Amino acid sequence: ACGKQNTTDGSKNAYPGTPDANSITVNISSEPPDMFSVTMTDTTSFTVLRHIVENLVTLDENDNVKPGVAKNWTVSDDGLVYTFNLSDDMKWSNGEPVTAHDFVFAWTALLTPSFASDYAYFGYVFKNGEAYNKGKVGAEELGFKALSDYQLEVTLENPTSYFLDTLAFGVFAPVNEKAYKEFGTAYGTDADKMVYNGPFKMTSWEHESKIVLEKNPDYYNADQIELEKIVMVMINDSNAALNSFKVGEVDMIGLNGEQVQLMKKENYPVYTYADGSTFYLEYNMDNKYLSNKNLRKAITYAIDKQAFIDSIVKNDSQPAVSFTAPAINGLNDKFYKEVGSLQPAFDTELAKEYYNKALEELNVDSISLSLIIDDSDSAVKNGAFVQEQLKVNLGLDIKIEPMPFKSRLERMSNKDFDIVFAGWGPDYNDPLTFLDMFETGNGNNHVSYSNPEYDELLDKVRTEKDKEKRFEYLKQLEQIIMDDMPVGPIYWRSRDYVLSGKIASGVIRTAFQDINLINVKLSK
Amino acid sequence: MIKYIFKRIFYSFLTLIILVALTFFMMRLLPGDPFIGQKAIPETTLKALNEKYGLDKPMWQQLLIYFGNVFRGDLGISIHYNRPVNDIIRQAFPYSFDLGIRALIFATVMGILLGIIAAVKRGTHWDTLSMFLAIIGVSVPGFIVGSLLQYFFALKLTQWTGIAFFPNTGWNGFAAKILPSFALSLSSLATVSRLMRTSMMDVLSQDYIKTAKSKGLSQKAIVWKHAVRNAIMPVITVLGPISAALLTGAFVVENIFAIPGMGKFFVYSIQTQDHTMISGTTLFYGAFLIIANLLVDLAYGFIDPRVKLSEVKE
Amino acid sequence: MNKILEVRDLHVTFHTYAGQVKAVRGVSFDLYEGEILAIVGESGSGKSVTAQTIMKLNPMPPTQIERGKILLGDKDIVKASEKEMMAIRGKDISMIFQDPMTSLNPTMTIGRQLTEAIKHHKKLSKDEAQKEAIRLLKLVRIPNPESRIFQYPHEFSGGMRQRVMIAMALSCQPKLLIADEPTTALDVTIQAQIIDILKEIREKTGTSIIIITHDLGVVANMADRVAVMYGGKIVETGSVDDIFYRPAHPYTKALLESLPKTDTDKNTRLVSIEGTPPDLLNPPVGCPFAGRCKYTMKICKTQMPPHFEPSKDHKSACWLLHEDCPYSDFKNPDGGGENDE
Amino acid sequence: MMNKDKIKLEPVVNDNDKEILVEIKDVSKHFKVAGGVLKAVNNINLNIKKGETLGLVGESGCGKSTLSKVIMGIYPPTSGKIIYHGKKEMVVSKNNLFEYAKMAQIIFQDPYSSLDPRMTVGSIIEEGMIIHKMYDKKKRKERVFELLELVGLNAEHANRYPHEFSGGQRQRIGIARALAIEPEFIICDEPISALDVSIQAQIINLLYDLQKKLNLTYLFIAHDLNIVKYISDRIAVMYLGHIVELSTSDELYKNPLHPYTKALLSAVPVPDPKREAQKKRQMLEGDVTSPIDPKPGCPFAARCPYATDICTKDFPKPEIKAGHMVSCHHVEKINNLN
Amino acid sequence: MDSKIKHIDKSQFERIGLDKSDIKTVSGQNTSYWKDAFRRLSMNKAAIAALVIIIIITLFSIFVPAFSPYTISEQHLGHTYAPLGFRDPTDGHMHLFGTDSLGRDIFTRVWYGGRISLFISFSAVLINFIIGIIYGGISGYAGGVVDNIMMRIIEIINGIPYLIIVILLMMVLPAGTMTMVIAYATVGWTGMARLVRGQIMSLKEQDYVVAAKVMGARPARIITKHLLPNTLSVVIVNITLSIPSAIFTEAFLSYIGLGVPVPLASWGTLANEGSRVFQMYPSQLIIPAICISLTMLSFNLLGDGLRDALDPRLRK
Ligand SMILES: Nc1ncnc2c1ncn2[C@@H]1O[C@H](COP(=O)(O)OP(=O)(O)OP(=O)(O)O)[C@@H](O)[C@H]1O
Ligand SMILES: Nc1ncnc2c1ncn2[C@@H]1O[C@H](COP(=O)(O)OP(=O)(O)OP(=O)(O)O)[C@@H](O)[C@H]1O
Ligand SMILES: [Mg+2]
Ligand SMILES: [Mg+2]
Repeated sequence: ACGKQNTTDGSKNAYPGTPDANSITVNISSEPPDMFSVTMTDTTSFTVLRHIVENLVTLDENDNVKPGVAKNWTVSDDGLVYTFNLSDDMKWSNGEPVTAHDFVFAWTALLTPSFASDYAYFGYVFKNGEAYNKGKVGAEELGFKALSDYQLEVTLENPTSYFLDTLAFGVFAPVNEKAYKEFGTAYGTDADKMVYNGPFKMTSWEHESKIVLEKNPDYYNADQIELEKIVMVMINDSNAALNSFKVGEVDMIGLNGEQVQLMKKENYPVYTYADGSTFYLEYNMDNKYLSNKNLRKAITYAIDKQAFIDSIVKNDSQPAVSFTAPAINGLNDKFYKEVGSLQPAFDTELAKEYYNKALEELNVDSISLSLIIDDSDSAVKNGAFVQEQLKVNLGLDIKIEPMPFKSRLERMSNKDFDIVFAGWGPDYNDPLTFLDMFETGNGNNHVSYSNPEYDELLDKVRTEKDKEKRFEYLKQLEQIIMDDMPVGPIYWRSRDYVLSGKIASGVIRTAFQDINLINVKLSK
Repeated sequence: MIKYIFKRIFYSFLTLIILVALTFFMMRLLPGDPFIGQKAIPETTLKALNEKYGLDKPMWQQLLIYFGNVFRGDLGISIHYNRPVNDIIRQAFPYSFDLGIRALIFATVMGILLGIIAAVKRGTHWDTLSMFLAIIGVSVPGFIVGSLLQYFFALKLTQWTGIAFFPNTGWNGFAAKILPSFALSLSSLATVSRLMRTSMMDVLSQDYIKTAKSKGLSQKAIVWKHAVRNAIMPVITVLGPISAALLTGAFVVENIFAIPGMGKFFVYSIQTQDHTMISGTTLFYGAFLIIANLLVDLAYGFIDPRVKLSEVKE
Repeated sequence: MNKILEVRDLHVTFHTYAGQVKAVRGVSFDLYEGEILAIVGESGSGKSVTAQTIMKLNPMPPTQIERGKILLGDKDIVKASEKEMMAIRGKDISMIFQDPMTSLNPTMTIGRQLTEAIKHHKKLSKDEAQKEAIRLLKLVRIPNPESRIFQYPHEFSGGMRQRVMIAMALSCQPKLLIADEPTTALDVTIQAQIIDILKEIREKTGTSIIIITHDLGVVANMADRVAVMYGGKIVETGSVDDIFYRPAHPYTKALLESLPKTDTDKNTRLVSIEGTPPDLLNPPVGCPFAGRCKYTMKICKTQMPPHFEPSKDHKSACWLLHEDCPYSDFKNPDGGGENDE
Repeated sequence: MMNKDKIKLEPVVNDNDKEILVEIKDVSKHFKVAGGVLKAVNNINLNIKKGETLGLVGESGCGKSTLSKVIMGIYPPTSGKIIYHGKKEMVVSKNNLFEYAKMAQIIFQDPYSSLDPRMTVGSIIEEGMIIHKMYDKKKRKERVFELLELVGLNAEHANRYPHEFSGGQRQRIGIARALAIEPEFIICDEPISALDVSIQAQIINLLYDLQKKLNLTYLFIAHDLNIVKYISDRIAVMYLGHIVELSTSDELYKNPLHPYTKALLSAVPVPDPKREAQKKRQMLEGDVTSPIDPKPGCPFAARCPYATDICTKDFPKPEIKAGHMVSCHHVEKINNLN
Repeated sequence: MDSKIKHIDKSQFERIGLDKSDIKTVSGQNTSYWKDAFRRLSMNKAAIAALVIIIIITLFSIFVPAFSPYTISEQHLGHTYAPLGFRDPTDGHMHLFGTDSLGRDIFTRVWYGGRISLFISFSAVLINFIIGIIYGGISGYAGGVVDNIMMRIIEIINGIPYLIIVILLMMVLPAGTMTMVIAYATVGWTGMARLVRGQIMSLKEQDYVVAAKVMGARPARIITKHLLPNTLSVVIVNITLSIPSAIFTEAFLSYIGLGVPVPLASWGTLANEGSRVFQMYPSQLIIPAICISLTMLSFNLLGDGLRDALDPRLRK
């Protein structure tokens, strides 16, 4: 949900924001590498895309699906065939109408190997998506087709309950074929090298500096949109961003933990949202010590997770008591609530107990392990914290190895590590986005977890049509993970941001829509 | 002289080729690859990606193709940004250059002045001041200086006075350029001033300074006309690499002040292992460095007639 | 005649880590308008230091003017500020340095070094100054000055550099010209010409000249008066004739005896003064020449002799001239030095 | 003075009674300078014999120092070569400087700039001995003090730095340095110009004694013709990069044949005010010729009172006349020879 | 005027003549330039004070961590970012410089950091000094093709992005201080080499160098005994200036995992951490910054003193 508008008092005016009327400036910290939705992977890109290209469906402030280009749709009883009826009054900024063909073109591209889309596997939901991507069948076998200009029929490989949620994701955005042909591979690399159908148009893109979005008069809902202009600046340095906010150069910035404290001390309302990521320790099961379950548990339980949040993260993040992050919906409620607490947030006694058991089982006196972390400020703190906790609570000395991001990834994919401090964010709103990671042979299964029972359950989840049963399986998956503990969850991250007095409401920041400013209303 | 320059240019060319080739091979030895990400990508995609960027060919072939393109003036397409490296450089470089040249000029002029004053007024407050500045300049690295400047001048000053003298970030208008240029120049300024001071002191005790004095020249004339030229050699030497570094982008300062210059691309290209971008920026920086050094070497001969650049037969 | 320069009891010391080098220890002399004073003397006796002190060119630490006065007109140079000195240097006094190589700026062309002084004092345009520089180089007999002005000092021969120094000193027509061994590196023909130029300048503009030299031939040729220095002191002053024909100090006499004669051949040894000169770190209390002087008496070692005046305007600091001294080697004004008349 | 009878017809130039030590073979040295090529030394042929002192005199800037630097191997010659007949015969070049240095040394004309400002005088003098591994440490120190005293300085001076010395003292440091290596051949480039006459005498005596004792060879450059005459066996007169006359020293003094030599000798100042005042000098008229892109013909032509057409056209071949080697078109005419 | 002298006793005029005994025989001893320079340095008050400070800092770095009641990694999560002079109510010890984000005692960390930073600075600078001087010396002295090639090599080394070099080093070398020194030394010397070469290029044409050559001195001797001492003033300045660069390079290297292992600290990493939060907790930045600056100041003063001592002309 959108951050609690915990407007404590009138101190908002302390930072009145940017001077231009009907325009806001927000910090997106970094440059979106490129804006071609088919090959897009970067969250910043998706943030920008959300404002300028509209999908078949979109999400509301509670991440619920609502119509976008599609006015309405029907689903077959077996949950395999969706038929979407598209608005017939939408236009691309090059004057072309927005049609079903635009989706067919984009989705085909997504699955076409030559486009080399990282997220091609998203298209595997479509019938023959995977087969086509692997070159086994032709494009005409793909499970989507334009019945007419404004009607799109989609056939799925399996009945997928979260399919509509997924459709709101940027990779499924339409692409106008004519425009794409015009710009070729340069599509989406500059403001004038792409076309728009969303509420805003990108009118300028100064790379690594700022992006200017202006209201799209041709958007069907244009009269609902109050903002004339959104300026997205890329201030990477957190201190600089805060300063910019304070002097009224920017209306919205994200905060790091220290800044949260600072702004709170200055009585400024700080908004928080759970971004859906879980942070955890990955234990390499091939390691001769870590193959011991009790050791993994001992390590996980020995870390004081609340203290971790208080001293390092310094915001409203929560200690993780299970793996799947709270942003994910369950059957009726959030999945994590339905699952319940599967591990103690911190228990020295228990940890110690497990540790001794492990030592005994392993038949060793001491254990030497190393923890890989990123080369960032906060990562170093994470490392130091974990190290000290294990030392004090278990008497286990571990070595910390910081390294550049790419090196860490390489080590992880080569399974050349003992423990890694890692995080995972959801791709779509279903526990599977977390839980399928531990499937035997999954590319993200760095820890070499392999459990036939688990794999079987996963298959069941994928094909089960009955929602309740399906969630029962998912819960079991979660329980297995928390019992085998190939990873030791530490915390569920929350993020914080502040808004200038200029913004009255309408800012959406959730796990699935990092920034959504479409419906922002300004203070009068 | 002309012959010397041509010879040097030839050598420089060779250097550049070796440099790029070496970087080319080294970056391929780096752990990870441009496509590795948080989330695993399917085998097929990876293959397609490698094909798309020509990374599936043998290395020497890639290198040859790369050089072939470079000779045609094409630095390739950035893997990370999907834009031509030429475009990126064309867009980002003017910012870096603008920032760098300001910093460079300020550092050089102020550094030399400060060094001279400190040497001439050795042991006085001026000397102490210059020493102090120099120590601050080198002991406090750019990212701290930048942050502090921003905090005090862009934020606090604005909050106290209610007038925004200096924008916090960006590169629009003269006022916005002051703080970043200053932050960037500080360490070079320190280096230049200390070197100038010491070499100036060497020179001021020479006999020809006495001669100049005996002509009745003022202290100023002596310093400027006689001493500086003899003392400036070390400063010129360090200016080569300094100017290459300053002009082709300073990541830290650009990052703090959100200036869209080359510096970010330099650093990100390596972080993201954007091969084409790394090669492109290396080539670009290398060319700058080489030109700067060439100019420095030419300056040697120009400044000190005794230095024989080319061992031409007299 | 007007007294243009008056040096009184000048003491100059160098503070070194080894101790204090008392390079000049009570030098006094006068110089009149249009006069040529030659300073001769032992190598290392303080001639150059005295000369440079007159222009206050020695760096002030480590050099220190301990005591004394240098009156240029009525201005005391010892007390003058650096700014006042700036006005004096080049305009009132100019100087030819002893070491022509290190005294020229290695990175500046000869032409610029010359025109600089000219422009500074005469306010000429660049072209005019350059013409003047060429004229001056011609004057000191440097061939092809038009292209030589674009060369650097290291491309000049020793003698040519020396002539550049001379040209530089002449460029601003000073009231007082101090020439510190100006012709050591010149062959005799050019030396003769330079001497003529100096004399001519004296005639035309009334410039006074202090010339420091070891070439007694040059002294004989051009000087009006001579001061003989030894061990940081002036031991004798007098007219040229006094010095050459009636030397009243044993050192002067010994110096004249050391001259090679045209007829000495390889089998006759040249005469030199035995012993080594005093170390100015610990200068002797008495006469500096004591010990090397064949006339040394007891008192010479303990007390510095005052200046006696064997004849008018002829002074010598030697105890032999004391009225109580039993010896008369130098008392006869015409005695002493052999006269080859 | 120019009495024909007095000329002894000894073949001084080709005297073969002494071994040749240094052979200067057709040596030229040209510099590229602003304004053209400066021909500092031109086709010089000269032999220096073992044990002799060869005086070299000439106008300032005529190439004496350049020639001596070529002989020392400091400048590579533009053409020609230097052959040294020491224990081993060698053509002097950059590559054998070390061997050569042990045998040949130079006392530089410019005393100060040739002294390293950051070395004490003691170390400066000692350096050569260290390089050539002469003596042990203690003995070297003793030698340093000995040398200092030999040139009229104090042992105390060993700890001081060059800039603390007077011009003459520096010159003596240079002499001591050259002597320290105990070479057999020394080029003295104006070694005594800054010394007072007494010390001049002391140095000359020293050089002379050493020559006697160790059979040293000197190339002695000076402007003081009295001294040159005194110390030299033979004297070469240089003008504008050429040797214009060469003869024994007595001969040259008594019977200079070349017009330049004549002018030179007449200009020697006499240390006697009265005689100096009466002395008549033969002034050289005309502009000094420039070594930059010199014209063909006799280098002295422009200033020579006897010059005729041929002098501006042809370079006079050096020939042996009346026991002198002289290069002048009109040598017979001027000196009434034959 | 002064020739009027009062009567003097006759005996005073006794002639003693030439006196050889007066002429001192060999007595001086031959101090070397270096001994002499050292003596001069010892007379420079500022330089000596600086030296004392450096020694104090070094001693503190060595001993404080050993005697401190806190270890370098000990975390007091109960009082993170404690202010200066905070007294821990639980154990009664004082955190003189406060605590950091994990409640670690900054006083202990700073002095421990001193160990690493000083060690890195000393060794890295020393290595740079040696390589730079030798390389630059040879290049400048040899000139011609040799110089050309040597300088081009420097350009190549400088041209390759440092991060690439470092990451590759990281792959082959274990993390640790020695590796860090190597990583710094791989490119750190180039500046010094260029500087030395530039100086030598103009110095080698000086007469005294020619004089040494003529004495048969081999290049090695000419470079070490004549050329380098005359470039020392510039070299010294450059060395002092490269100290902080070593400190911060070390911080950067630690960051990417090549340097000091977590939880150890160095001044560079402390300053890095501090700079993130200086708006709230200025002391976190100021303390390490002061340490670095003070060290820098001392080295500079010492360098200046050394420079003066090495220049015999500047005798006072
Ligand atoms: N900077 C200095 N520091 C210490 N002593 C010095 C310095 N300059 C000169 N002296 C000493 O002062 C004395 C006088 O030197 P000065 O140059 O005046 O001699 P000089 O008479 O000109 O000799 P010369 O004829 O050899 O040039 C010398 O003994 C010299 O050693
Ligand atoms: N390095 C150089 N570059 C260019 N020209 C030079 C160089 N050295 C000497 N010359 C020129 O060569 C000529 C001869 O110079 P050299 O020093 O040999 O004269 P010299 O006979 O020693 O004169 P002096 O008696 O004045 O010392 C001069 O015209 C001089 O300008
Ligand atoms: Mg002198
Ligand atoms: Mg010469």
